[in-house]
Amino acid sequence: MSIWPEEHVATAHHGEGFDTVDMTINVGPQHPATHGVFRMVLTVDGEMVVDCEPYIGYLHRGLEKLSEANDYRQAMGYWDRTDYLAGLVCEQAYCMAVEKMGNIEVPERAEYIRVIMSELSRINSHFMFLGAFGADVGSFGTSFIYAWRERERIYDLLEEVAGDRMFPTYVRPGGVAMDLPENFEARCRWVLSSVYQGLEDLDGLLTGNEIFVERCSGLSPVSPETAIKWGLTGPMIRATGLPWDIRKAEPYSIYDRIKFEIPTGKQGDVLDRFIVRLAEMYQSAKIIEQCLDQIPGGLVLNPKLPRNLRIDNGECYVRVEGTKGEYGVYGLARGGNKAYRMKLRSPSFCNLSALREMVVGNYVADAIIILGSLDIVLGEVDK
Amino acid sequence: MTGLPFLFGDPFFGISWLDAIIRILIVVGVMTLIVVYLTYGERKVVARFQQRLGPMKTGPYGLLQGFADAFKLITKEDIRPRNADRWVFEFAPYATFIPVFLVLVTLPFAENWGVRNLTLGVFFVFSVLGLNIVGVMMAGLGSGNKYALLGGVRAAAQMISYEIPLVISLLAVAMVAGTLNLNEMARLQDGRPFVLVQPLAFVIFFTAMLSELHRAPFDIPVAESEIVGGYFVEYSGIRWSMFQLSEYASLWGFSVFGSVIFFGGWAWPYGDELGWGFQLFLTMLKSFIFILAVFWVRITLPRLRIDQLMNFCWKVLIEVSFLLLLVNGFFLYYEWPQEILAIVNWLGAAALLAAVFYRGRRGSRAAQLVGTYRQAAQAAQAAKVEAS
Amino acid sequence: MTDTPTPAASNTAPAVPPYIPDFGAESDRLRPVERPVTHAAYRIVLPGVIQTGADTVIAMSRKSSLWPMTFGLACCAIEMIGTFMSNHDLDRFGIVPWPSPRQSDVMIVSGTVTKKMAPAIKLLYEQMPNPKYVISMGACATNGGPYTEYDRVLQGVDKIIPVDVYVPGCPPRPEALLDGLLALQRKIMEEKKMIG
Amino acid sequence: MTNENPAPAEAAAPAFPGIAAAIHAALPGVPMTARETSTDVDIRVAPGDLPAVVEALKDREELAFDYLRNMVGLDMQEAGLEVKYHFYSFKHGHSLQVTVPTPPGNPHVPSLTPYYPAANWHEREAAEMVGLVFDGHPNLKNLLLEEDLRIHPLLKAHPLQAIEIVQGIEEGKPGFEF
Repeated sequence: MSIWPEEHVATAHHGEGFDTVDMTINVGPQHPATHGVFRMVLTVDGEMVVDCEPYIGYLHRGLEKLSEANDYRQAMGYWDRTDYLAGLVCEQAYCMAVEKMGNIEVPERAEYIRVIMSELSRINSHFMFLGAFGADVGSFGTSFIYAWRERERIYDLLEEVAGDRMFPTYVRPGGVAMDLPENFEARCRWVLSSVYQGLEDLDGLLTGNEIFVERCSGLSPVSPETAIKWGLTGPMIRATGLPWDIRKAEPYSIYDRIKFEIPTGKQGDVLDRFIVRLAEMYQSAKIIEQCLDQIPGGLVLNPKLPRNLRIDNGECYVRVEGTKGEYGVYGLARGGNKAYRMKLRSPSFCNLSALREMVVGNYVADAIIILGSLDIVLGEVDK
Repeated sequence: MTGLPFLFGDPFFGISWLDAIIRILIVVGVMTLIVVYLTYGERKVVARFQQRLGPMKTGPYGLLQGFADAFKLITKEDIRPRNADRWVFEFAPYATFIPVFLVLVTLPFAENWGVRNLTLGVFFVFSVLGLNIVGVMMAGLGSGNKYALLGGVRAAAQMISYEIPLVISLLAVAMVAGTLNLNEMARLQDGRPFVLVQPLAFVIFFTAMLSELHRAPFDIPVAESEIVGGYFVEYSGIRWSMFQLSEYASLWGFSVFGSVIFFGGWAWPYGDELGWGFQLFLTMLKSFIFILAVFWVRITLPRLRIDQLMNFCWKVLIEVSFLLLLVNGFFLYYEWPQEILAIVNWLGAAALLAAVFYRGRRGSRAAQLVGTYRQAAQAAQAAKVEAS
Repeated sequence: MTDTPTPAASNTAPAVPPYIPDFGAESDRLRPVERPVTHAAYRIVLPGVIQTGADTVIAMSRKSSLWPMTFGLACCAIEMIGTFMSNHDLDRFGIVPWPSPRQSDVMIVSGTVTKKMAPAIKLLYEQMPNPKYVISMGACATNGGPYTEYDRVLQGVDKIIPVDVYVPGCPPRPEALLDGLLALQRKIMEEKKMIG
Repeated sequence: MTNENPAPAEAAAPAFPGIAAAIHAALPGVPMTARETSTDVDIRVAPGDLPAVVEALKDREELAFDYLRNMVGLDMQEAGLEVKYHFYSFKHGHSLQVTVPTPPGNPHVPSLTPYYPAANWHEREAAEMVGLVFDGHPNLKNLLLEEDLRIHPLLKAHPLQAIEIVQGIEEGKPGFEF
């Protein structure tokens, strides 16, 4: 009977009194804390993580190959299933890419509707992060339940507007599928008030908790330079203190007409990432309220759109501030109704590539929390 | 006046070993029933805290849920992994269950009624607690699984280190009570429970009990989100239900033990005047209040990390409990009045809790960054006012 | 083998190397799990007349305490978590998610099964103790869903493990999963004799 | 050796629009052609000159491209494989696209991992998806596919569903007869 693994005997420290052997733990594809199918092999000396080897690709569903095999409107179904926590942000990015390649104009009202929907999806995705992160730290589902109470309300609102809870394919190249229902503004303000209440509960449950603070503060701090070097974006880089947000740095759609601040952390540790995401939700709610006040009337879909969309010789790299970071869509069109090549620059993929440097040197329990603070979505990582 | 038959003194039908067996059967029967309803109660209470209903469909209001789980687990195939050490793997559940069951032997459920009236009741409980670690280590090391190994080693470290403050805090109370016999301790408390005299001992006891039972925030050996399932990850079917049984039985055992020592067990409000029925009700009520507190803590608090757990025990709890013993010694040796002892103890408890909360407040600078609902509402209000 | 496309012979550029896919040891990784025929062990012990009573009691207890394994693959996992939460509470039916495969008896395969993940699913299925059931949630797990044209995606989880209940939808609404679990409960009540 | 770029040369647009002019000025010796895509400026550079260009982009004060944003591997069928890099400068706020065509015979491109650690996973993914080879990359194993697979799904030659039939999995009945 041997507990020590023969095949992975990494390093044996001889001569320090007794021989210790590094044990490899397989935080396997099926694990409550890996938010889906992500596997990381931790080489552990006692409780300290000596080495971490992430394995991805368990959810590689061929997004780019299928985008080449289907025409522009059919490929939308694959793109909003990449970041399945905030489907509408991905749809907005994909449609902007198709519009840039085929230089299609979008009516004013459709831009406002797109911004409202993507900000709602951002709040939705950050609520999922709060719930999952609370469960990682150990609050046994209570944070999940509080977060899900608000998510269900946002899902109901999305269903009333777009017809489906998660993947409505509501955004179309050239505008939005259908107009908002009449009572949308009242419903939206009611949902925002419940979002504020949900944030208040989760803020009280987790942030004010001394054990939570004790476990998260000072864990894998990241400086702005290393964050840029590793390619971290989104809440990860804002937590390090660099106020970089594509909605402000390279404003697209109508973000230049809306006033909102960018919350930043101080040392880029796990607690800062948590607080930056919590603060971002307030800003998203403020953006929605401003959009609701400024939204003009008019058409929601570009009338001059051909039935069969053909684009020849278009190329673009559209980047949108996704929920996890910079969500970039590179498109190349060389004639016909199918794109020649579509590539997704997924923020979780780039944030995850820096996992090894963040995890080595911490405890096993901290490795799980650091992975949770990256807030990765496997549909996006494995494309 | 207490007409309960079979008091401590007189055995059944005159034969003492037959009497012991019958009493044990009574206590085990009551314990199994209570454990089955504790699993159901926990899911109901946890659900109620999380704004949902909890088991409703099995029987009226889900009352048969405990039996459904038990029957299902009994008829499940229990798997023994090939690279698990056969006998260590199979005897681990019994090694964890027997110490818990021995604790129930000494507990007085009503005046002069229990399985055995040991003059060194508290001392017997301390010695039995040590055996629990053996069972957990056997499960962890025996099942040949890395997760179980980590869980077993973590459990051993945690239980051994948290036993010291537990034992010392109970010694402090025993010093004040002057006796180690649990029945006598309960009788002494009919005037005022010891929790009013020794609140600091109660705080230390409650914390150390939480970690002895692997309940949150000290549930590190059984952390689902890190090492899945801890030391009983390889067990399935009836063996796993044995672990579950011993976990809930020790929770109930400790609750009764804690209520006997700190809240007066069967004696406190008017126990000895109102007959054994009211005394049984008192013991059950106090233990269920204890268990409710344990569930409440489990739902809200996140999990400590292994080194913070150790630091908190070795650097905070043990020093405070030694201090407690010292202060009690001075007061009892020089026969200073008990009231001053109580006041000093209250100050000590307040100081300990303040220290823990202060560490938390230091870190939560979220309020400035995030702003609460009211601030957001006020900001929106102000914006609307100056806009109009 | 697929015939390699002969490139337009531009004499200056050398011929594009022929593209020969090499699949390594993939086809034996994807062999289905053989399903052991189990007879109810307790039926051997109990005499004839009590067996029917025991069957119903044990089937009712199995039905009302189904413990699924938290096994989310993709977007359907989010809807599965939604079903466990307070709006569509599964705890009412005694269904509480359990992290480890040893103590769970339902495997809800929620999400796209890729060929890289298939061996892990087979291993988890074999680790579960015997009266075990599988719910294939969503179009991806049932027959590849929207990803049928891509060859890295396994066209349905029933190619490797036996499935009891198929839940349609992409992703199915929490009510649909709830209905799938109730269908599984009805199925357990019907075939109460067969499973050990 | 710059092969003909697909977009017809706009006579009106200058030879090096926008930031490309500063880059051309900074690197007179390197042959490059520039053009304008619908979002940012694109320059085409030979694989051999890539390290020199990247060093200039990273170290030059007025360029300061310190953030490698994205990497795309493309299969241009007859024209061989191609790699496109997107850079961004936090200091000046401008962004750039660099295209590196490789001859059809040998898809070798020098790796950028020493300059940008972020490129590590991007290069592994492009290598396994399109069959490029990045010289100097620390461990060029498969990232999204299994370790022992030697297939490049994003090549135009890789058929979509036919592979299932080739593997003999598609016709098989469901795993079990009930």
